[in-house]
Amino acid sequence: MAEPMKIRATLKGDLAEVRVLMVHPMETGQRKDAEGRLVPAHFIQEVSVRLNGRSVLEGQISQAVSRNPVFSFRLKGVKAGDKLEIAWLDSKGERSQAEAAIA
Amino acid sequence: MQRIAALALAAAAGAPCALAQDAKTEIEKYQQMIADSSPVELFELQGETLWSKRQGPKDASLEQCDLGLGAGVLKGAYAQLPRYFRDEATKRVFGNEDRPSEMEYLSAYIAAQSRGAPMAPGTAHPKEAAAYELGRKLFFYRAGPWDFSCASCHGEPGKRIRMQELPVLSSRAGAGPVVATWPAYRVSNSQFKTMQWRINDCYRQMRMPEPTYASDLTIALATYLTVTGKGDPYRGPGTKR
Amino acid sequence: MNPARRIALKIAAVLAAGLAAPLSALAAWNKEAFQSKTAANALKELGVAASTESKDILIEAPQIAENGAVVPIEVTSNLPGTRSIALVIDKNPFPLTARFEFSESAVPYVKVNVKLGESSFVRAVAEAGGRHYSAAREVKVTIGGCGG
Amino acid sequence: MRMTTALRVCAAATALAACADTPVAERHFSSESELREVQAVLKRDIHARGSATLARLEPDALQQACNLNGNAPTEALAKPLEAEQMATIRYPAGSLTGDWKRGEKIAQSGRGLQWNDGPKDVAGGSCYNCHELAPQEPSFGTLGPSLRGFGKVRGNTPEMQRYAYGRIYNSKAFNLCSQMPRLGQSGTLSEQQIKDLVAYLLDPESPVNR
Repeated sequence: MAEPMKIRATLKGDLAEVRVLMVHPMETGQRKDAEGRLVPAHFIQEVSVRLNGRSVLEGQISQAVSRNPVFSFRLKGVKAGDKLEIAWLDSKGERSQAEAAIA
Repeated sequence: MQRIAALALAAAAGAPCALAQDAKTEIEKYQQMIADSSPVELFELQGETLWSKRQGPKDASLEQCDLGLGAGVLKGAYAQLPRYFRDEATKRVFGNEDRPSEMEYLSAYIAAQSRGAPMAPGTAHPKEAAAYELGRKLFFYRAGPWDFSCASCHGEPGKRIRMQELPVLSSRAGAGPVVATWPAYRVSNSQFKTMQWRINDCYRQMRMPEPTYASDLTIALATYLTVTGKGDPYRGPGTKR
Repeated sequence: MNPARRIALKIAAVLAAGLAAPLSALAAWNKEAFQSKTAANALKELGVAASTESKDILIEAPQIAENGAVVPIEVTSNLPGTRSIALVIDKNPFPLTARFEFSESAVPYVKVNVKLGESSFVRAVAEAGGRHYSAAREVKVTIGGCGG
Repeated sequence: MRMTTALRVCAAATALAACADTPVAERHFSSESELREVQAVLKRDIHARGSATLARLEPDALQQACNLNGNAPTEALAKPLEAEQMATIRYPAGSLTGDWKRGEKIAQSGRGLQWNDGPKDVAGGSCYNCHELAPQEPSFGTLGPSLRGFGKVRGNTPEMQRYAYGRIYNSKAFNLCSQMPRLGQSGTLSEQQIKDLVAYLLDPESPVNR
């Protein structure tokens, strides 16, 4: 099952509070499984946010971000209907992206 | 003798209590913060996808399932569980620590459709009454290498393990908020878990062998807890430490 | 969550599979900085030679975290012209945890859940007008529950 | 003896509510057949996992007595059973005290006997789950009485070492339906580990007493 990403944007005036939920194990490479074997590192490294096609936020993150990451950002000067695109890239080269309209 | 003990107490009671109070406030703040930034909605979303996904040999979805309020009626159905069903179709194995299953996601979606509905588990059917009675006995039964029962930790008000406050689960006030917030996103292992899993985890911590998922034992305990705590509006799926 | 709010804000989630990749131009992950084992080295790799303590950087974090696996951290920079914010957790095996670059309409603010291996100072370093500013807060990680 | 001990423990506590020896005399089982009914359900609906075998569910005389009597058996019933528990305590031949630094680690650890504990995992005493000990550790439970300054109040005497060793090894020898696990009798802690805990409680250098 492809893992969804969930974007939620609250608009107050022209300021949008954007909350993104991602499904990802964010393995540190230091955790052991039930059999005592090290689980290899596997984590999101880059997060990108675009507003109406233009990059507004670029993030680089480490394995110390919690499993199933939750980010909040704020965008100003936005209006209802603006298009938001959020993408991530992880340490295995896997990608995910989602888009939403600001409501 | 009694009086001397009481005096000694008064002298010792100052500073540590103040510290503990600060820590308590800070921990409540932490719990609020993790609830505010919880990914719990994702699991509802995954459950929703599963609920409407056509699959299996009959290429059918779950959308017409009867959870007690009629075919396809989800709103408020979770708040009326546990209850007695004549068929055994619900005896499905849930996931565990090492192997989460899709059942947890389904429970997230289903439970979310009862937000605001008062918890009203079944009590009228003789099987429901029997499950409650068995659950009550299991709650107080001490066993295992550490001689624990559920009541060993959840029997007296105002107690805690480490910094974790322990609700008195044999009381309405203690059980109410608990049964109204499971299933939940569990921060310690960052997984979505059911109350049944949580009950099993207590057995692990009591140093006992493992209750079988969907066995009469776990259903009886869930029934006892839910009936004891009935009446609170459902406000899960929650986020727990 | 407030159900009314939920309905109002309900937004379609789009799955990754099969989509074109208009966002493929993700910047390269700064391996040297992220694999540094001390906060000082990580900051050096990010090009931060020195930073001035600033009250205009606000860190919101719990004083006591019952569980190190999820510690919500919120950073706001009120410094005009803030271009980036880096988040460093001193005592973690790899202290550099995140670095965000803000442009155009993005406010220099971020909230993220992080892991703390043990009690540690959490540091935010902001870049504004070609200079670096920092603030720090201590988070204590306690042993919750049955501790095993 | 039991009475004085309880009072002393209270004196060291930081709050009245910390006296956990008070039995709650509420009966939940009216007969042995009711107990057998619950035992049958446990055997049917619980399975072995990891080191946690089904043998652990076999009740002993103590558990039967506490379950049947709402954890408050009569003196006449409790005395012989307490004597039986006392007989299980194996005191070491030489010194009863060890290294408080190792003891601190044991007091902190909540591992041991759980189905997810591997054979190589070293068990702890789970002491901080229920007791306050050293003031430097703010994360302590309150199910048991505070043990802060335990040795400072009592002195690190041979008698007190023997009492502490015995109480950790088998708390039920002192109070039949105590909620404290029988950490030696149940095989959770080794002789050396209990000695280290005795040092942690009584050694004047231990943070518990400083």
